Amino acid sequence: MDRKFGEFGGQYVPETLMEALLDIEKAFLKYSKEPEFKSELKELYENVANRPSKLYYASEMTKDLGGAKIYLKREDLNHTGSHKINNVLGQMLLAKKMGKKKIICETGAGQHGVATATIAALFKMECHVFMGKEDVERQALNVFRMELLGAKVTSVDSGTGTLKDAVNEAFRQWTREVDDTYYLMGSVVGPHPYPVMVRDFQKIIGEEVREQILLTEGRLPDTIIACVGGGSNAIGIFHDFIKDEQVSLIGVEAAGQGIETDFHAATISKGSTGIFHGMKSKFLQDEYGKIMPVYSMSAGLDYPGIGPEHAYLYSIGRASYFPVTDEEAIVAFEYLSRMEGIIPAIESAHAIYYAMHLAKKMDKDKIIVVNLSGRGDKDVYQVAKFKGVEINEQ
Amino acid sequence: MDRKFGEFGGQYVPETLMEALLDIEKAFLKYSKEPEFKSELKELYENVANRPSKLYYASEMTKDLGGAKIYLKREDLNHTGSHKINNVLGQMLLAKKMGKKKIICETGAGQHGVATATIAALFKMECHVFMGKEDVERQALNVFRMELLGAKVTSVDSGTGTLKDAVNEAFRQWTREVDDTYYLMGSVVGPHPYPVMVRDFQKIIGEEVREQILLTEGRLPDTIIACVGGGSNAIGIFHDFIKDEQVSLIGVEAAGQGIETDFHAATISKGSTGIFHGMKSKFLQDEYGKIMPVYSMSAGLDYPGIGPEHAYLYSIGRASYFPVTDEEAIVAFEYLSRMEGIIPAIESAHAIYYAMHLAKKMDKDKIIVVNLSGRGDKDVYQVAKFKGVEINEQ
Amino acid sequence: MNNRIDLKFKKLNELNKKALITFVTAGDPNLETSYKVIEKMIAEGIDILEIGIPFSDPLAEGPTIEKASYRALESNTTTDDVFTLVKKIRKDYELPILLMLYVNLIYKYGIDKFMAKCGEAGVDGLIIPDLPIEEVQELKSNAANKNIYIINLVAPTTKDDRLLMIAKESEGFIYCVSSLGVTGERKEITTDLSDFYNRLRGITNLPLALGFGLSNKTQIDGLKGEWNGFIVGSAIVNIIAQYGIDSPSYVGEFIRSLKD
Amino acid sequence: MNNRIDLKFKKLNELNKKALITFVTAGDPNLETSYKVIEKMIAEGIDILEIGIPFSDPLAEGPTIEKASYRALESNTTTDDVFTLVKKIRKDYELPILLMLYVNLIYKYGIDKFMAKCGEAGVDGLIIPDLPIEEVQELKSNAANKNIYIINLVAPTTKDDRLLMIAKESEGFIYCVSSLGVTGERKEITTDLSDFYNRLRGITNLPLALGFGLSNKTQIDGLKGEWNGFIVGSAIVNIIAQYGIDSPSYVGEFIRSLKD
Ligand SMILES: Cc1ncc(COP(=O)(O)O)c(C=O)c1O
Ligand SMILES: Cc1ncc(COP(=O)(O)O)c(C=O)c1O
Repeated sequence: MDRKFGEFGGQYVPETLMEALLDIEKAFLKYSKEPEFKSELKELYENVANRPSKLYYASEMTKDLGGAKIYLKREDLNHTGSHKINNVLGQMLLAKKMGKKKIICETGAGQHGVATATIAALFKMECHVFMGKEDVERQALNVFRMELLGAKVTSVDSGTGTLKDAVNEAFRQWTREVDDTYYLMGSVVGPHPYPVMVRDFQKIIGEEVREQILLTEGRLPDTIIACVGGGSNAIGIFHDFIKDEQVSLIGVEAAGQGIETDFHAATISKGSTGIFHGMKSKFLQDEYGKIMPVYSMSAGLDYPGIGPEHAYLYSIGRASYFPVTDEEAIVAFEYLSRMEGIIPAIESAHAIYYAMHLAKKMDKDKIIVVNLSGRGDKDVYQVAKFKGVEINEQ
Repeated sequence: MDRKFGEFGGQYVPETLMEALLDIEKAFLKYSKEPEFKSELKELYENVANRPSKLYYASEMTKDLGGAKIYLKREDLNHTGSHKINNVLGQMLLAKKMGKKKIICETGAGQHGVATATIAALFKMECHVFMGKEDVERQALNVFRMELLGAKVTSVDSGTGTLKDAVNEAFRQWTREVDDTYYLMGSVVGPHPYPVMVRDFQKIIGEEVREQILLTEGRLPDTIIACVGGGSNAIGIFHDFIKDEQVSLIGVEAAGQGIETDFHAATISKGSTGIFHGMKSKFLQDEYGKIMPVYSMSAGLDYPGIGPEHAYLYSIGRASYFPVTDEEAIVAFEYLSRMEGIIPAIESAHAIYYAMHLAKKMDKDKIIVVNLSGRGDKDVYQVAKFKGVEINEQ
Repeated sequence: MNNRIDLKFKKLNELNKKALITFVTAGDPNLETSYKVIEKMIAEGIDILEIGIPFSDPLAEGPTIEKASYRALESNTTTDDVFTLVKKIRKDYELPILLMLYVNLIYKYGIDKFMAKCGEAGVDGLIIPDLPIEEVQELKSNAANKNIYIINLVAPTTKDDRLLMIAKESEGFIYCVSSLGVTGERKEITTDLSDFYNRLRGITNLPLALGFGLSNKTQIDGLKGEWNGFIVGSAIVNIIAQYGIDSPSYVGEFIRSLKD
Repeated sequence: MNNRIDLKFKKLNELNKKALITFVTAGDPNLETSYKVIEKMIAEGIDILEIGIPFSDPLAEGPTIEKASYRALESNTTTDDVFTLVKKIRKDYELPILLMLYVNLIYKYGIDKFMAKCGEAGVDGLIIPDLPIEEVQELKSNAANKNIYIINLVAPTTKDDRLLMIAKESEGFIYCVSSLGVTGERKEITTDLSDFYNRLRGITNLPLALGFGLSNKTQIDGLKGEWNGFIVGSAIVNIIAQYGIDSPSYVGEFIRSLKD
């Protein structure tokens, strides 16, 4: 099994974890080919995740923008409210096959933590979630959801108290109990085999899109757009189309307060190649290789790296990546709410904004598919606060 | 068109509203029979509401309880998170056909308000939601969701500041602007034709259940359980089975702090026949006919009446109704979260509790279907608070 | 034809006068004050008295009468108390007395028993804001047995064919709602009232009394149309809200201003 | 065979002594203090010096060394500063010097340039906690060109076939991690260390140094097995955390206690 995507990827972790990674790789290779595993996963996708997710024609948005036809891939309608559950189901099933009883994971926006806590509850696994202190604060709803589901949530206050630090701490915890614990990584990041494995469990998104768009439009879309934190929802929707060169693939990064400021998380736009969190990829780092503090109002995109497969697709020119700021994301957040009656996750709103911008410039006979990676219930407080609205929960 | 269910129902409203009600009835009769309306509604059910909703086999719960097989009808996976959207789509389509541009509605838990605001945004209608002051406080998340969707939310502080008062105020507002405004009632309550119309727009739930259970089990369920506020999710799942006498139909009312206290909303258990909110039905009232203040921690069940069709089904013995307390509902809320990884609406948790209780006493070859009317994200703060957990949104 | 309402309108018609119908919520802020307010109003020459029975959810009322209802409930005023009040008035006065109440108060009390009590106390008519003609039959025969009229309302939204139906069912007079919305004073009535009057008069010979939003003499005098009576409610309730147990003399003064 | 590490272990072996390898984070709390701490340690007779280059995200470290890293970054310590520090030590001392650092610091600096600087400054080996043998090739030849060893780590979780692979790739000595988890003092080491030692010794003749969680003489003396060296880190860093710029003498005292 290929450990790298071009020069990117690899397995840069402490020796303590290597046997565990090799075990996971072996198990993944074995089970993911077995018909039984495949049919169990299919069943879980359907009955637990609520797949297939709809491909929704955004008629009002299309009409309003006056350009390309816009379709939304409705991962927000999955159980637990985002694409994260696809990957969690795949890895949890694998962990179960491997005989594991304890799961640890990191979470940014809390969506991966909620999905993991949910499926851990269903699979009767112990679950321990690491979450940056700042994210614990801006995503309090998700913290309580996880606790309700029986997970232990540890608030990480080292470093910047965000996703990157949650990953650090989860790795540290994993080295302590690596014999009986499965680390359930939430995006296409980390050491091999995670980027491959998470991609394989998320590629269902793009496979469904192909089938759905062929059914309704009789042809492939011209452009696919997804937001990129670690990059799992983006790879999930891109993967099946990588071979179709005529389909343009666009990732949208968080530009926070602007990529000309020090407050953004625009890894491709402003980062450089480095090695971190077990992988060689693109990172926001200083001249000495110190990882930079990053910023985005969106907890799920507030990460200084990007999955190695994205770094690769970028390096070979197969995918493009563009930055969208907090303010632009909020515009899109409100726009989609008012226009289609869909409140998107603030992460997904980044992708929506780019689609708003692009659609106008495209002909009416063109087709854009945007991955609506999650729903925005978790974000309404934060957006309200951002806009200066007082909300008092009593 | 029958205006009554046995002695229940009718049209007890100010004369100012009568022409409007007659217009709605006429329009409903006309359009609901037209193939075009039917196919448009079907399309909306599928593409907007995300129907059909899954019928989920709760294997862990079934195993744990050791009795009847339990299936959950997953209305929580609908767009906006509850069954309310089915009815909203039907009525909004009707309002559009009638040429209306303004929508008003009441809301309790906020789910009907969110659904209405959502579809009003999609249909480009003005939307004005009335919500009791107390509900505005306990469901702050939903208030901001509605505002984000472009709706105006009016907090009603007359009376008890809950659902009943929101209905009063919505009626008052309707009489002020009845010429151009459509009142989009959120449950199978109010004057004719609402109880019939809302039921017809919700009966899709039961129709799907029939098809789904025949497919998986090859037979009808033995028992169907749903919570009852006004009664729309219950009627929605019951309706298609009323003719099948062997299927037992059970509604679960909110017993708040206990039906032996003054703090409950158990209309059937403790109410008597009366006339209120435009209908003859069962109400919690004193000896003189004054409507009693009611209580439930669940904003969606905190209502002193019940739809007239339920009063009728009860009177003829076709459906039974049982009370479940706040504390029991919280037990079920946590139980389902931990057991199946599904956080139910606190309303739906009432039905889950009754199913937990009943399943144990039934043979393993029996089948229970519970209507999981909504998801519980909106309730986690309140449950946390109820349990004394400190949550600080920052 | 021996209902006091008919007699009153007949007499006013002979005198070529219009009926002044005034409203008070029983028990606001207590029953004694209500009695005194009523005595004052009668002394100032009102023609018909309308007494409201308080209800928990008066959904056809604006904030003024809604709050009066809550105040009366605060003072524990029950339907039985209102019968006692009516009896006490009837001892001394012969003017028509109407009860304004929500249908559930009758239904829960027991229709039969309620009508019997009305007859006993000397009630002449009932105004039930949440009872359109579609639902009136359930009460009609019981009321008729006790010679009690159920006064129907019509609204500017009511179309001609429906006006006809309502008129056919009506007795005593027709309560004509001046404008959309709930009870309460209005700065301006935007309904075309002369058209409304003409539509009604084309259909029925019954007396037509106009209500909702009337609050002073200039406004009443300014109204076009040959209305047979005017109903004043919120303006009086506002005075009671302001002056409480001291309100009787202020209400009296106000009634005088309407008659002048 | 002219790497200082090999020479050192050869000499210790002849004397039948075990190597004491001690760790300090460069720049914690500033470079001057680090230099003084190092001088003291050398004066007290340590065998090999391990200098940590601070990193923003030291994910193999426990809180003790993690915080030292943050303190060093606070004082703006860069990789170049560390080379200067090494050069300054190398002027006066011949003991082997190892750098402990995360792979990105090398990668981003430029592998070639980094190794050249190491060679220039007199670095003998690199300990890279996030570089398993699967990824070591990228650095190996550049390091070898400058006669710099990359010290591999093995963990209790490493199985025999993998130990063999690692041993084959190794040079200088093997850093044997005493227990699961990150760096930091441990009350008790639960790994079966004699088994661990025997497994290793069955596979390789290289010196075996044990690290992670070692903090005092009793503990070290009590360890079974014929380990060739011991690495002490967090215990020293804790002293520096406590005494800051006054720490050199306390560290000296501590080293003495280990040698006694
Ligand atoms: C809704 C949503 N979208 C996107 C992301 C970003 O992750 P990824 O880039 O792996 O899809 C997150 C992460 O939390 C998320 O919650
Ligand atoms: C999730 C949910 N279930 C049930 C109800 C109760 O309404 P009904 O009885 O009409 O289904 C509500 C009302 O808000 C609700 O939000």
